[in-house]
Amino acid sequence: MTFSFGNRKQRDILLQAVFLAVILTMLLIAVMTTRRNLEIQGLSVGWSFLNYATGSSIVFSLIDYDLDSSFARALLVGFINTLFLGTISVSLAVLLGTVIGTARLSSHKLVKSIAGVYVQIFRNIPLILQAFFWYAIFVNFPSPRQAIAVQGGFFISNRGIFFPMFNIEAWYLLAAIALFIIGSVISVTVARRTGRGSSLVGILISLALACIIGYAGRLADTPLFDMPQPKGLRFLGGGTMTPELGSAIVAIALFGASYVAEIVRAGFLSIPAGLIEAAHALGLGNWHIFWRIRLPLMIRRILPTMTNQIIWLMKATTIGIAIGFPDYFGVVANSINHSGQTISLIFLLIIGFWAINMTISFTMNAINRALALPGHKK
Amino acid sequence: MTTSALAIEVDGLCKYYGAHQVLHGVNLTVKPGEKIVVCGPSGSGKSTLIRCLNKLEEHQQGRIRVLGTELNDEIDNINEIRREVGMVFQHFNLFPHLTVLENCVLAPMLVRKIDRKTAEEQAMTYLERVKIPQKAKNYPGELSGGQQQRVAIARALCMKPEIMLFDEPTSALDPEMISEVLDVMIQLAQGGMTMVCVTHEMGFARKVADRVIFMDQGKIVEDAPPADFFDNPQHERSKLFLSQILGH
Amino acid sequence: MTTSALAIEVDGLCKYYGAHQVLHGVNLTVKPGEKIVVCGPSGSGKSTLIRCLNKLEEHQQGRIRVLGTELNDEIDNINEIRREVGMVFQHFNLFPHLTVLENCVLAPMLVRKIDRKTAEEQAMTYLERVKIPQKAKNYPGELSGGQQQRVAIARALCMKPEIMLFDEPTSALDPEMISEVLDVMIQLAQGGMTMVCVTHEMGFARKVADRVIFMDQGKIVEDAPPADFFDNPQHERSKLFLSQILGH
Amino acid sequence: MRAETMTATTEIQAPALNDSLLDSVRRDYFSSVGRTILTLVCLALILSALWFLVNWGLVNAVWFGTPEDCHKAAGACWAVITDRYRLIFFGLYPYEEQWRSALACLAILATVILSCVPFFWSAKRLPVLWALGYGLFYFLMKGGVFGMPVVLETQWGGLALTVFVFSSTVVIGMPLAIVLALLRRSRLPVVSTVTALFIDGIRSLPLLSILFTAAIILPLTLPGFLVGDKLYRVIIGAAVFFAVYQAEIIRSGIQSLPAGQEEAATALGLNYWQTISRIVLPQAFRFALPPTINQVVIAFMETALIVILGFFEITASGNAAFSTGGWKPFHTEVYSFVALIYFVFTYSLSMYGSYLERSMKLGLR
Amino acid sequence: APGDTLKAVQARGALNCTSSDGNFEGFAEVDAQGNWHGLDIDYCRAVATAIFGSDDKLKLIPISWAQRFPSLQSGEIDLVIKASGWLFSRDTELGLQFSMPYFIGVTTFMAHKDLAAKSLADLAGGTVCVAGGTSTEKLVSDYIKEKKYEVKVVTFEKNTEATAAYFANRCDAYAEWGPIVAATRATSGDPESHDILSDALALEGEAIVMRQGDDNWVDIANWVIAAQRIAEENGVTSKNIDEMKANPPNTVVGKLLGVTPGIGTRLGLKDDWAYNVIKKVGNSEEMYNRNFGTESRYKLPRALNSLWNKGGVFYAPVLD
Ligand SMILES: Nc1ncnc2c1ncn2[C@@H]1O[C@H](COP(=O)(O)OP(=O)(O)OP(=O)(O)O)[C@@H](O)[C@H]1O
Ligand SMILES: Nc1ncnc2c1ncn2[C@@H]1O[C@H](COP(=O)(O)OP(=O)(O)OP(=O)(O)O)[C@@H](O)[C@H]1O
Ligand SMILES: [Mg+2]
Ligand SMILES: [Mg+2]
Repeated sequence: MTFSFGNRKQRDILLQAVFLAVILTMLLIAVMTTRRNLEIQGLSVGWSFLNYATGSSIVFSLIDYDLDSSFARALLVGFINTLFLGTISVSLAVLLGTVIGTARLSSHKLVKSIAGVYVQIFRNIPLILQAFFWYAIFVNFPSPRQAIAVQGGFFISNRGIFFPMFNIEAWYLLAAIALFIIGSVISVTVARRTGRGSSLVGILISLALACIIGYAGRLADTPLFDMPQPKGLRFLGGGTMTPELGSAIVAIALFGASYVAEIVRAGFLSIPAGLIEAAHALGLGNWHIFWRIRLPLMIRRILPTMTNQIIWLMKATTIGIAIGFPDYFGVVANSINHSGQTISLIFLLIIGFWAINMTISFTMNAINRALALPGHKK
Repeated sequence: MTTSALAIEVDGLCKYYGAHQVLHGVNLTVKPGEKIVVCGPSGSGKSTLIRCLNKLEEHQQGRIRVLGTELNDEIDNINEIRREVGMVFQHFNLFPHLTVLENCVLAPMLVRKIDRKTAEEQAMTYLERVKIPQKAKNYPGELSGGQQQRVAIARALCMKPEIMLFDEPTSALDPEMISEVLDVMIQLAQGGMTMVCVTHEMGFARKVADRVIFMDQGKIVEDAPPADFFDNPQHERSKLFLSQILGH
Repeated sequence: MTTSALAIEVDGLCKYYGAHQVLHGVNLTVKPGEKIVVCGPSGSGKSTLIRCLNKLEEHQQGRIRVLGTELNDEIDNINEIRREVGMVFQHFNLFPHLTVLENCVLAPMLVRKIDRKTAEEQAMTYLERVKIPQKAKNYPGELSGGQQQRVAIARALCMKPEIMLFDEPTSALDPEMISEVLDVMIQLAQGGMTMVCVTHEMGFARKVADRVIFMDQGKIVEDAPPADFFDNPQHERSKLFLSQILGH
Repeated sequence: MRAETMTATTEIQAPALNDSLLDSVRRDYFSSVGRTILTLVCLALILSALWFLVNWGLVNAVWFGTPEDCHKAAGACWAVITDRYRLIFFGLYPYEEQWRSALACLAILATVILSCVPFFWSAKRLPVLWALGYGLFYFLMKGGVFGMPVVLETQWGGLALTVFVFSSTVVIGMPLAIVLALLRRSRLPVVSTVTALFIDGIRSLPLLSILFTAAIILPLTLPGFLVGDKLYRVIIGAAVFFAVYQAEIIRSGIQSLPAGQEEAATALGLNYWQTISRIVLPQAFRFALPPTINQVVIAFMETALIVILGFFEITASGNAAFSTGGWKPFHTEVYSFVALIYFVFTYSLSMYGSYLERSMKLGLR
Repeated sequence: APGDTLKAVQARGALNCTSSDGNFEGFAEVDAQGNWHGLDIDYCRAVATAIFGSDDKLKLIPISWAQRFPSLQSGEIDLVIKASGWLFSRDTELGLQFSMPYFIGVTTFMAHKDLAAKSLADLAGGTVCVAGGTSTEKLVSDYIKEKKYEVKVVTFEKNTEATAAYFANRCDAYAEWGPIVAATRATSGDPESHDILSDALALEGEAIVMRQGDDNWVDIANWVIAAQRIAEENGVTSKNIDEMKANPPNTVVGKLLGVTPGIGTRLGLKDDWAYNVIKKVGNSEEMYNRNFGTESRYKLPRALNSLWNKGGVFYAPVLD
C-alpha cells in the first residue's frame, strides 16, 4: 500500500511517529548535554554520597537523627516530616474548610459574612507571607520560664507548645490510632450500607483493640501520661510542637481551609435544587436534610476537586523551608548545598513527591469508587 | 388534622418573584377525593400554584387552607402540612445516594418516627403497588426514567398523604415510558386519592379528572369538567392551546 | 459531485462501540427527493445510523455511498460529503457565542469560501423561509427552543446541501413549539429536498414520508409506506411500539 | 432560560407581607436560642478584631520617625514603611531611575485592567494589547533607548519584578496551556498519552522544586546557547507550571461544551482548526473564565516563592527593608504592607472573576 | 568554560558575581536606595575592575546561600564571593577551588542578656539560630556535639530569617561568624541586651570560590587580593595612587602599578589592572575600614584581619 497524506489512518500514524521522534530527540540532547557539562566540570552523578555523614543538624525529627547520620537518613527525616506536616495540616484544612464552606451558605447573615471575609482574606495573601506572619506570632509567645500554663499539663512558649503524651512507643501509638480510625470508618460505612446493626458496636470494638495495642507498647515502669515539666530553658518530657511545625500547620490549614471552603460551597450549590425541594416536600427538617441529603451528596460531588486540592496543599508544605521547618524540600535543598549532588538530589525530590501524589490519588480514587453511585452519571 | 369539607381552599392567591407577579389572584377549591388536572402554556404559573400548596414557595397575598389549616409562617404548621401532602416532580428528584428502598423509608422513619422494619414493610407494599418491588435494592441511577418516576410516587405514598400533587410527572420521560407512569397514576386515582396534577397528557385528563383547570398568565382562565373543556372550550386562549397541543 | 441514481446507499452496515454492536447489517437506499422517516424504540440505533451517513461516526463493516461517493478514510472525500449533507440535531446545537446570522454564515464563508456579503444575503433568505428574519442579530440564548431549531434548519440549508438529516428535531421542544418546527420541515419536504428524518411525530410521518423505517436492536425491522406501516404493521415489535406511542 | 430570569429578578424586593425592619432583625438574628448565641458570638468576634486592629494599626501607631520612636510606642510602626517604601517597591533598581520602574508597573497594570474589558476579548486584540503593554514594560525597565541608561535584569526588584515574573508567566503560559490542552485531547493515542504523562508529572511536583530545577539544573541540561539568564529560566519554569494547571482548566472548559457543538461544526464541514478556533475555544474560554482567573490569582501569589531562589521581588525587598537600619523588630508591619499590596491585586482580580461568573450566568444560554 | 573563564567573561563583557538575597551585615547589604555595599561586594568590584578597568561591567546576582555552589557549578556565576569558608568537603567533594582567604573570623554566639549566660554551657535546654547550609551550621553542630551540650540548633534558609528569629526570642542564642555577630549586635537597636558568649569556635577563613580546573582564574583572584595587600604594605592608597604612579617609591610599587610592565600580561590582563583596582576600590585597609572599621556603622577593630606587621595574620605573596 502506498502512503498517502490524505488518508486519515496513515496520516495519523505518521504524525504520531514524528511526535515521538521529536520528544525522544529532545530528551536525548538533554541527557548528552548534561553528561558533557558534568564531565567538563569534573563532577560525577552518583549515589555514594547518600552514605556520608551530613554534619548538619535537623531541628525537627520524628526518628533518630544526629550529626553523624547519613544523607539518606536526613532525607528520610525530611520525607517523614513532610508527610507528618501534610497529614495534620491538610486534615485540619479539610475540616475547617467544610465548616466555613457550610457557614458561607448559612441563613444567618453575620455568620455568612464572617465566613466570607475569612475566605477572602486567606485566599488572597500568598501562603509564604502567611507563614511568615504565623511564625512571628509563634515566636512571640513568652519564653519557657514564663510559659503560659494551660489546665491539663499544656504549656505555651516561644519554644513551642508542650503537651502531655502517652508513655507508649511511637509505632504502637501510631498503629493504635490508625486502627481506631480505620475501624470506625469501616463500621460506620458498613452500618450505613447494609442498614443493619449499629455503628457504635464497631467503633467500640476498634477502640478496645486500639487500647490493647497501646497497652502492648507501653513503656515499662512509667505512668500512662508523660507530663511536660519546666526545667531551665525548656521542658522535659511530654510532646512538643515546635514553633516551626506549629506555624506551618496553622498557615497551611488556614490557607487551605479558604480553598476547601470554596469547594465545599460550590459542592453544596451544585446539588440540584429539586432534591432539596423533594426533601422539604416529604416534610424533612433542615437538620435531617443537611445530614442525610446535602452533606452526603456534597461529599460525592467534591471528591475529584478535593483530590486535586489535597495534592496541592501537600505540595504547599514546601514553604516550610521559609520558616525553618525541615520538610523534604528543605532537607533536599540543604543536602544539595552540603553535598553538591544537585542532579541526584533533585531526582530524589521528584520521586518523593510523585510517590506522595500517587498515594493520595490512589486513596482518593478508591474512596471515590467506594462512594460512587451505581448507574449515576455525572 | 382537622377535618374539613374542603381538602384545598385557595383564595385570592398572589405570588411575586421580586417585582414580577406570577400569580394574579387565583381562587381554587378541591374537595376530598377530587382529581384536578391543571394545564396551560409554559410560564403560566401552574408549577408555582401547586408549589404554593405545600409551601415550597411562599405567597405574598391571599390565603391557602390545606386540610383545614391555613398556611402561615409557623414552621410546625408547614411541616405538619407537608406530611399530609405528597408531591411528585417532573424530574423525579429521587435521592441518588440512597437505594430505592432507602428513599422510601427515609421520611417515614425521620418524620413519622416509624421504626425501620415497619417502614420497610410498608415501603415494599407501595413498591409493589407501583410494580417495581424487584428494584428495591438498586440505586435510582440504575433505573429508567419511568421506573424512577414510579419510585417517586411510591416514596410520596409512603408518607400516607391525604393529597397528592403532581408537577408534569411524565414530561421528562421517553414516549414509551409515559404509559407505565400514567397507569400507576390512574390506579391511584381510582383508589380515591385527592389529586392535583399539572400535565399535558390529555388522555389522562379525560379519563380521570373531575375538573380541568386552564391557566394563562397567572390566572385561572377556565375551570370545567373534562368533557366540556375538551369539546367545548369557552375561551380563545384555551381553544388556541388545545389546538396546538392536540394539533397534527 | 458525481450524480447517481441513488442519493444514499447503505449496504450491510455494521457499527460497534468497542465490543458492543449497535448496528447489525443495515441495508437502506434513498432516492433523490425521497423523504424517509426512521422510528423505533430508544437505543435501537436510529441516531447511530444517520450519524454514519455523514461520518460523524465511523462504521466498521459494510459500505455507505452518499451521492455516489463511497465513504472511506480519505479526508478530502469526507469533507466533500459533509458539505452536501446537512444535519439538524435534537438539541439544536446552535453556537451560543455567535448571533443567529453569524451561525448561518460561518460555514458558507469558511467552507464554501463565499464572501461575507453574499453569505449574509443568502442567510437572510433562508431565515425568512424559516420565518425568523427579525431575530438575525440575536443570540441563540435569547430564542425559544422552537425558534432555535428553525435557525438550526436555516443554518444547515445555508450550505445548500443535497440531503438533509434530522435527528429527533422536535423531541426537545415544548408541545406548543413542535408544530412551528414541523411546519418548516413540511415546507422543506414539499420543496423536494431529500430527507432522512428520525422522529416520533407520527402525524408528520403520515403527511410527508415516502417510507417509514422501523428499527429495533440495530436492525431495520420494517420498511414500508406510511399508510401500510401505521394501519397494518407487519411485525410484532412494530405493533407494540405503535400501540405505546399512540397509546392513551 | 428559567435560571436566567430567576437570578435576574430575585434581587428586586417583593411587596412583603407585613414585614418591618424590627421583625426581620428578630427573625434573622434572634428567632431562637441557638441563633441568638450565634449572633452574640459573631458580634464579639467582629468587635474584638476591630478593636485590636484600630488600636494597633491606627491609634497607637507611629507613622513617621526613627526605630527609636517605634520602640517607645505600643502600636504598629508604619515609620518603617514611610522611611523605606522605595526599597520595598523598587528593590535594587537604581535610585534615580525608579520612576521608570513605577511607570512600567503602571503599564502592566493598565494592560491587566484593559484585558478585563470585553472589547479586547478577541484572538486578535488581546495578543496585540499584551504585546504593547509588555513591550512598554520591558523597554522602560531595561532602558538603552531614548537616552535611558541600561538597567540589567539582576537589578530589577520589588513590585516591578513581581509584576514582570507574573505577567511573563501568564503571557507564556497561556498559549502553552492551549497547546497542551489540545494535545491532551488529541485523537492520536500516542500524543494524548505522552501529553497526559507530562501534565500529570509536572502537576504532582511542588512549584518550588520546579523553580529550583529551572534555576540550577537547566543550565546543565541545556545546550549553552539556550541557557539564558536565571530570571528567564525561572519564568519558564513558572510558566510551564502555570500551563499544566491552566491546560486542565481549558480542557475541562472544552469538556463542558455540549458534545453537540463540535459535532454540529463537523457536520457543517468545518475542519479541525476551524472548529477549534471558531467554535470550541471561544466557548471553552467562557466556561473556563472563572477558574482561569482563580489560577491567575494563584500564579500571582506564587511569584512570592521566588524569594527562596534569591530574587529581589517584593517579599524579598520587604525583607531587606526591615533587616538593616535598626528596623529589625518591625517585620510584622512590613509583611502586613506587602500582604496588603498582594491583597489589593488579588482581591480585585477575584472580585472581577466572580462578577464575570455572575454576568455569564445571566448572559450565556 | 573551564580554563577560559577569563575569556568567557571578556567575551560576555560582564562579570557575574554573587550578591546576597538579603542582608549580610558588613559583607553584602542593600541601602535604602537599593545599592549594594559590603566587603564581599567590594571584592566583586575589585575583580571586575581588574578585568575591565572599571566596575560598571559587574553584574551582581542575588543568590541564596543554598544556591551559591550549584549556581557556580552550572556556570551561572563566575565566582562566589559570599563569606564562604574554605572547607575540606567543599574543596574536595564539591569540585570547588578556593583563593587565599581574604577575611578570617571566629564563630561566636550572641545570647539574650536576661538569660545571664556566660557561655553556651549555661544554655542547657536552649536553642541556637543559624543560617542553614553554611559552614557555621556545621561548626556549631559539631561543637555542640563534641561538648555534649543540650542545645538545639535551629536552621533557616537565610541569615535574615535566622536573626529575625533570634530577635523574636525564638532562640536563646544566635551563632554566626564573629564579625557578623558583632555587627548584628551593634545594629540591633539595643546592643546592651545581648551578650557575646565566651565560646569561640574554629577560626574560619573566607575565600573567593571558583570552579576547579581553571588555574588562571584562581591566579587572578589571588593576585587581586594580593595586590591590595601589597599596596597597603607600601602605603599606596586610592588617594595617593596617582602620585605613587608618577614616581614609584620602590620597584615593587612600580611593578604593581604597571609602571614597569609585566604584571598584567602573565594573567591575561592589562598592565594597569592593579592600578585600577586600588584607584577605584582601594587597598585592603581601606576596604576593611569602609565596611567594618572606622568608616562603617559597626566600628569593629581590625585585629586578626590586619596585615602581619600590624598584628594580624594576613600577608602578601612576593611580587617579583
Ligand atoms: N424562582 C423563580 N424566580 C423568578 N421567576 C420565576 C421563578 N420560578 C418561576 N418563575 C417565573 O414564574 C412564571 C411562572 O412559572 P411556572 O414555573 O409556574 O410556570 P409553568 O406554568 O409551570 O410553566 P412550565 O410549563 O414551563 O413548567 C414564569 O414566568 C417563570 O419565568
Ligand atoms: N458513544 C457511544 N458509546 C457507546 N455506546 C453508544 C454510544 N452512542 C450510542 N451507544 C449505544 O448504541 C445504541 C444505539 O444508540 P442510538 O443513540 O443510535 O439509539 P437511538 O435509537 O437513537 O435512541 P434514542 O431514541 O434514545 O435516541 C444504544 O444502545 C446506545 O447505548
Ligand atoms: Mg412547570
Ligand atoms: Mg437518538
